[in-house]
Amino acid sequence: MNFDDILKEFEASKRPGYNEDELRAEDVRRLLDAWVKERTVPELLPYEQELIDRILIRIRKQIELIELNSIELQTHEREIKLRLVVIESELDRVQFIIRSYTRTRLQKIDKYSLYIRSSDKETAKLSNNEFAYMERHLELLLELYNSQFMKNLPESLQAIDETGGGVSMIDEPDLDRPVFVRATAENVVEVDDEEIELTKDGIYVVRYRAVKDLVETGDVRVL
Amino acid sequence: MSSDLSRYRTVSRTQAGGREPICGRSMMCSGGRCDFSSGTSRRTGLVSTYCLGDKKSRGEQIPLWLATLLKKQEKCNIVVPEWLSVEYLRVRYDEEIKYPSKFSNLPWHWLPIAKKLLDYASDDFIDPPHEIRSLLQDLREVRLVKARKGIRELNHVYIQLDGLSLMEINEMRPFILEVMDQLRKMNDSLKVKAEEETPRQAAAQMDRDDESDDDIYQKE
Amino acid sequence: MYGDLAHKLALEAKRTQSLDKLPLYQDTLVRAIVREIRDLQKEADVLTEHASQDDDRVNQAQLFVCHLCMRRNKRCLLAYQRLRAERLDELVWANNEISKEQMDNLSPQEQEYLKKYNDLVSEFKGPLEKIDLGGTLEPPEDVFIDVRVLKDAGEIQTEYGVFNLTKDSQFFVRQADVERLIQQGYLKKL
Amino acid sequence: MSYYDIDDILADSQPGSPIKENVRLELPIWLAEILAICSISNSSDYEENDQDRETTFLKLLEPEFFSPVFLNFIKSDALRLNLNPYMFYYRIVTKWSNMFGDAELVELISKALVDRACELNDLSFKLNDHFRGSNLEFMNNLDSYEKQLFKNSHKSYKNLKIWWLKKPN
Repeated sequence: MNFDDILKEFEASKRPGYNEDELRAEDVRRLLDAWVKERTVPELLPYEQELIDRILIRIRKQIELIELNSIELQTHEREIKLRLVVIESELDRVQFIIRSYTRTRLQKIDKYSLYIRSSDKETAKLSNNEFAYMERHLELLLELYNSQFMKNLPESLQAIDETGGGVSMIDEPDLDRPVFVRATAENVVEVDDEEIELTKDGIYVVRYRAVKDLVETGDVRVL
Repeated sequence: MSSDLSRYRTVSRTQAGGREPICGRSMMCSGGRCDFSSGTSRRTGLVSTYCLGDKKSRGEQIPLWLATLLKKQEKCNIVVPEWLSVEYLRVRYDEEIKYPSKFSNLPWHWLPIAKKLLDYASDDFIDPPHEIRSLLQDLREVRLVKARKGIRELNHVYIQLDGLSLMEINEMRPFILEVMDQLRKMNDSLKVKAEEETPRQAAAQMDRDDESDDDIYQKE
Repeated sequence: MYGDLAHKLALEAKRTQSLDKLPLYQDTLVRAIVREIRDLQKEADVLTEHASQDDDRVNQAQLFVCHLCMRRNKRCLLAYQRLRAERLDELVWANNEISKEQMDNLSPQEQEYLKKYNDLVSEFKGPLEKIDLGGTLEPPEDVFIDVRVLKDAGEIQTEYGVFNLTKDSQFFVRQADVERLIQQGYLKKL
Repeated sequence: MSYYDIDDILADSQPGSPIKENVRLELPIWLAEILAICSISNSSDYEENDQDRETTFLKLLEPEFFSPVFLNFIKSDALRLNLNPYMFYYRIVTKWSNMFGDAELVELISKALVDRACELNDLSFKLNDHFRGSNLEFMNNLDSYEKQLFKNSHKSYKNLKIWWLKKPN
């Protein structure tokens, strides 16, 4: 099998039309977007289930394709490898983004688990896999605390989710943390009784809470 | 070593060092135009799809990462964007000097695009690459001075930094966010006082110690 | 004074933050703090019993201080243990072999936790195996690189075939496949 | 602010200076804080406007670093202020203000913070100048937040410089 054969076979395997191509490119753009947002905002955002599922299927296909073709490649000629190099490079990038996206979410889930599980709205942001992870991780932590010292404390001190009398034991995302944003439309937001006029393409540093809704509608993009 | 792909990967990729530091963010996609000098690369099925030119010298828009990859393999020439010319950059530099409190209008990703193209496609530049490089350096410096002057204006409400590009934002990001966060924390502490629960409620809460009920995580 | 031991534990936690390896688990200190809390609780119980007159402000103040000290101690214990648990989590994600020296610094309970968290992470990775979640969090560089062999390393098998790594030969290989060999000095990136 | 935040726990250990039944005592903030803002439960008998009655467990004295002398010094030369001994100065300001809502203090310290942060930014930009001469003195006068800020800012500038100058492989 030579390089041209691989190409032909490969092209034949995917020709459902332009729309499908557009969709794929659009999906990768959306993934980048979700990734940047998740890394930038203080709170956990809803898991992009369908998007990630679609991309995972494509990744699996690509990996199969590489496996299938690379077995034939015993020579070190670069010409032959080029296409696979391109495919692998892109794969590497997309895998990195999903990895970083997922790990960023896990960090937030670990930090805010008690807060997340206290509200249906927050819990709904998790994938099934993430939810199972959160519950089990919390269980393991409690087991550790208990076996290490907690079981020997007076009963009244054994809770780990008290919110009154001093610093709350439940960590919540700090929505007042500042973020960098770019406005894509004109809007007015209010911070501490001060009105801020957002002009199109203006770049601002402002507390997340003030622009949270606009980030959702897309009038403001976090950077 | 195992031939099982997924397992092999997990083992072999656990340790990776010496990557390009991109200040926490990386630029993952940005268009560059690309001419193919050889017909070997064609339509490539990727996780997303890019159509690579079949014919010689046909221009195609492809992402920068792909363009530099092909360029490294000597499979294409890159059409360097217009703004990467001595003339354009000189005008911008003059503007930076003329308006000390405004950033001139440069592409959102001007630094990494310029860097990638100078690194991997310097032979595709029309103007001498070293001249472009030094102009870029001048621009970068004059803008950095402005940005650093701007931080005098930091306060707890907001600041506006129109015209700053993403990489320049990344460079200042940790500093600006941390200072603003501290400022707003101090300022917000005034609000806490204003709306605080009355001291007696707090005291009452302390005394309720013994009845921490409805608590799923209380262990036997 | 009450709270001094807990302060010591907090300082130990602070020190831990700046160390690469987890230092020895402070078993004695943790136990002493637990004991202090129980003593405080006894004191509080006695004070509650004797709080017959409503207006006994001294009694009230003492009771209050007892509760505050207990809470403070608890916070320090939890913060210390949580910090260590987070570091254990990182060890699991780093997916490197954990040295015996490091293992010896953990309490038996922590070793148990480490094992179970490791299982949990494997479970979580399952559905996302194609992503290699334990992989690097640095943005990708070149996937393929040119390498020169510095010392004989025998045969390696990759998806791109078998490479016979004899001294001074050159290969165009996937970086991830040879990362270890580069670190070990067998190969040099060109 | 997080329950598990080690720095916050340590900041709470800094001494405050309360008086109790007219006796001066040094207590850590975590203890003094609540005692100072919590009233004693039977104090409800007192009239609301009966300001003279002592209704909290203790009263906090203004710590030395909020004294008029200290604040005047901040006003005149924030850059020469030595915050190093206070470890968590800005956190403590925040805690103090949480209790007593001192707007004037917050404004003054905010201004000082910006002045100092700008100086610190300059030094973090110049890659090798910060441990020389008067810079050294300034660097030694930072509190723990400022030190971290310097490190992060320095790292960011440095990373970008290295990236820009890095030769392609």
